[in-house]
Amino acid sequence: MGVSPRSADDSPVHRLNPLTKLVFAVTVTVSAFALTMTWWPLLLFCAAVLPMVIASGTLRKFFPMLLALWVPIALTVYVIQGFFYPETSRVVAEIGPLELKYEGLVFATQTALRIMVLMGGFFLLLLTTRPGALMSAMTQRGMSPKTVYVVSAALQIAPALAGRAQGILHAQQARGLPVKGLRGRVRALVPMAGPLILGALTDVGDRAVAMETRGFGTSRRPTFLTEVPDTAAQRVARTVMGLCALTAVVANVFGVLR
Amino acid sequence: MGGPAALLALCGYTLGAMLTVSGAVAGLPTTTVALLPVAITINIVMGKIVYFSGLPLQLDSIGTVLVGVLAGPAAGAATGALASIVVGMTITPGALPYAVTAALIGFVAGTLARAGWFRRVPTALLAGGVIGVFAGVVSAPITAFVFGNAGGTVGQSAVIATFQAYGNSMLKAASLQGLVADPLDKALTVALALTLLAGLPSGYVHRFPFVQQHRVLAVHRLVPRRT
Amino acid sequence: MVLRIDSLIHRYPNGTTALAGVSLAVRAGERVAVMGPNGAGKSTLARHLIGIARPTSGTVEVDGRDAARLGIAGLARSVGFVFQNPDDQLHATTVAKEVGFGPRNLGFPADRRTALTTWALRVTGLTAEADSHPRHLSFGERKRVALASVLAMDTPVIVLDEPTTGQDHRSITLLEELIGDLHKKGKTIIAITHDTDFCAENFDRIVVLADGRVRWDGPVERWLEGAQDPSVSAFEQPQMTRLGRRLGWPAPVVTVDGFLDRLTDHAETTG
Amino acid sequence: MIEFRDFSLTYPTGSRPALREIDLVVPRGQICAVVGAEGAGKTTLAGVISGVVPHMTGGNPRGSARVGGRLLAETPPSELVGEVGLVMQNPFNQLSGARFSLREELAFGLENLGVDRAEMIRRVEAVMADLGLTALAGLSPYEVSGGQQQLLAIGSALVMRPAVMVLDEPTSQLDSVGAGLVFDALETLRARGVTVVLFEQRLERPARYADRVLVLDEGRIVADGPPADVLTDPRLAEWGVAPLRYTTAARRAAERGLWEADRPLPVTLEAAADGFAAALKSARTAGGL
Repeated sequence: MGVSPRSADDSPVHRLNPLTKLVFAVTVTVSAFALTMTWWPLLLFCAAVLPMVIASGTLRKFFPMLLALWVPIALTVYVIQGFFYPETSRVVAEIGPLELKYEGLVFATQTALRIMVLMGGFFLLLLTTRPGALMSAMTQRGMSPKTVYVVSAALQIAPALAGRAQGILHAQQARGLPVKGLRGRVRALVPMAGPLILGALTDVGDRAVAMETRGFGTSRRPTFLTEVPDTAAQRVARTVMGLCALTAVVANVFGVLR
Repeated sequence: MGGPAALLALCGYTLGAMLTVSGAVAGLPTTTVALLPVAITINIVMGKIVYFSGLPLQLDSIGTVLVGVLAGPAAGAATGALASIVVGMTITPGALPYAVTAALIGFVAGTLARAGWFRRVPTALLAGGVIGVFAGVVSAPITAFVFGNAGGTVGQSAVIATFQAYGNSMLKAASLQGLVADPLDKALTVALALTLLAGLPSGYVHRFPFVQQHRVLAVHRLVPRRT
Repeated sequence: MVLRIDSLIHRYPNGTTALAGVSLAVRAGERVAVMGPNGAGKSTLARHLIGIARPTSGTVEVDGRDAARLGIAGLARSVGFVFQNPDDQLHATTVAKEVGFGPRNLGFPADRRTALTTWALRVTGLTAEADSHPRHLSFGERKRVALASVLAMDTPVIVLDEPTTGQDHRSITLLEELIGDLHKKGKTIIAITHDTDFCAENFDRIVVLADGRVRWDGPVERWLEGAQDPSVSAFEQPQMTRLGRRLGWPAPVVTVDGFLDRLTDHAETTG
Repeated sequence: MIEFRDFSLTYPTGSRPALREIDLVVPRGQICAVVGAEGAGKTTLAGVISGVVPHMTGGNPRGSARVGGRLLAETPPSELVGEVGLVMQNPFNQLSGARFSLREELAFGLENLGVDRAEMIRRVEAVMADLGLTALAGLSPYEVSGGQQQLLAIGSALVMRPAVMVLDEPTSQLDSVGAGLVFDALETLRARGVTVVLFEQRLERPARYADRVLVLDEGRIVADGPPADVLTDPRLAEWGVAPLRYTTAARRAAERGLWEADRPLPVTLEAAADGFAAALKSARTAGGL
């Protein structure tokens, strides 16, 4: 596992303030779920998400990532809801004892497309943003430094731990630990996971001390080494997107009331 | 169709998770804050190992339960919610909507730890079952309305499909699946968390005042190693 | 030859060359210290010795068999590797179980396992800690548990990665006695270290790596003769070597004993 | 600057005190080296001075310990920030984890304290130059070597400009060049009036740089004085500390009459060389007669 795989190259989308991209991802997701037309999320994906991805030049990374996660979910939804959707009337086809239902297929289409927008919006953010920049932007917008700390540290410790897992595997194999076959793998679980997790947990004591002696968690207002670029246009764009999301929610709620 | 429910589940849950985190994290001492990222990493690592082993389990909340036990319900809840965000950022955005379930797991674990359920193994396993019931019920609306009942694994999806085939509504099918699978999964999670706690150096738990204040763990963990 | 490395080249996928043609032969029973500055290729070489890495070209043979083909598991009976960080391997609930883990994996019969475990605990000074939880011990003790757990596998070759870091006087003394004992038993000992005093006092032969090549291979004293050689001056030399040099002695001394002998010689040579 | 009076400390899980009846005064601008076997209480003493023990670890203190006049028992480490800098043994564990480059990691503490950005940049760049880290500034703290992480940990403490620096084996993973840089930095600190408490296993550099050496054994201070006195004490090995080879060589030479009886045993290369040169000279003169 790696810290969010990001493209090395640069583009106007890369240079956007991370918050702008975050608000974008949230807005398209909320909009996708807010309106009830079946094909609306697809329109949203093609009209909003896709142009951004193309502008960022990450299309070649974006689609494999998206498809790898989205296709299995979409297939599952189609199978489950196509055949087992409750309260149905129209049967499209019969396959053995199973009935393929029209309402189920429509629901599956809508759900799968919504998930595509959700994933697409966030992949765009991740592919074009340095995690450090996103975290700095969040802190500078007043998010609690502790919350930001937890997320950024988790992003870095996970890959560091993966490297350490390799070392542990070698150390145990050098002691004759068999790791081939299912039985070997199950037996190897404790000698592998034990040192890894206990090691990581015991490191916490030292790390907390190091952070505390460097002033972490004091109530003083922090300053920042890195300045996150922002423009008036982006501030306006964020407000507009926020209003769009809000409108979508309100429309949806009124739909509920009616 | 399904629109309002999906949106409410998504927005309500996400908002709930955000509020939980911002409320909980601010008050935590540094040692606990430093523990959280490691706990999140443990969730991810174990989740991956189990996922690739093909076992019909999740075991992706060991870290969350550990924090609940060592540092209390607020810290546990924050771990769960932030873990979903980290997984959302690194592995799949599909984890984001489940942030509230993950937070609830940590919260319940912490609450039961405070009540002393983790002092003995049988009650600890029972606590795992209770955590599982909460997790199962609360994640059902997300699975049903946001993901159209596509479960996290093929096994889960198959169970849900079976329940739907027997004429249950989508929400009911998802809830039933959760109630079948989650208690067992979380009991096993608790068992593994306890094993890990036993391997920590003796002075370690003393860095967490919650454990001392509420006598969360059995007495033998707190006495000197050598006399 | 228990170990034969022939024109070993290791290039990483990113293009950096870690080893640029290393040849080395080690006889059974030798004590060899491998030294080199950071990035010289020491750890890459070690990875080849235990079959983790595959040569880009060249060969590594342990007991006449190809190390890369045997792999790490196949070499477990021949080469014991004590990793630098003990916490990478401690997983059992007692020290005795931890030490018995290797012999069990190798399928040794019960009585041999017990005998080896008892011996390994004794020579590392851990007999009293046999029933302790390894993770409840201090760093130095944990490092000795890791050492004992490799000794118990009774391999003919033992590789020690930075054995002296973080160790106090007592632990180092114990380690030095142990190296002497193992040498008497005919074991081959290879240490990767940057502690020149420790090398000088406990090893017969020193191999210095720099930029992926062997810059020196031979007795420590002879290496130190080339004081101007950058492969020598990169290291903090043994205390006695620097002292001898200050006194204007032409040939280097490396140990306190060697220094005292030379001192006596100089005193008797009337001036 | 540092003042301990009859200070003892027992951990909640310990049956014996980790520190016993410590009486210690370290003034401003002194480099004080503390040596002792593993388990002698060095890490605990480092923790107490930096306010970590018992506030973050638990433990029951007796007697008083002050830093800069403030009673440590009543001062959590967060209030000592900027006053005491701590560098622990394992550099990897000291990385905050929350910063994505060396430069940002160095700035972490200054950001927390709300130091003005221009001043922050000035201090970070200066520390990087002192420790030879400038070329690595943009790299992730997790992709540099252990030795470089050790320099980073030291830099992270230095950048805070503390009045007291506590260093627990700060050069264990460094080669002689890196260790030289660190000790040069410590000398600069001393000149600025900073109090340095240095915990070490390897004695050669402390013997040269320290103004004073303490030996801890089973939680007690068993010796305290200038390096030349303490490190030549015949009981040093009994306390679990390996004497310098210079000292051992001179002691054994003295048995053969090759070290002048009234000359103190050496702890540095220079003192040893002078002593042995003198001994050889007198031996030759004696032989020549």
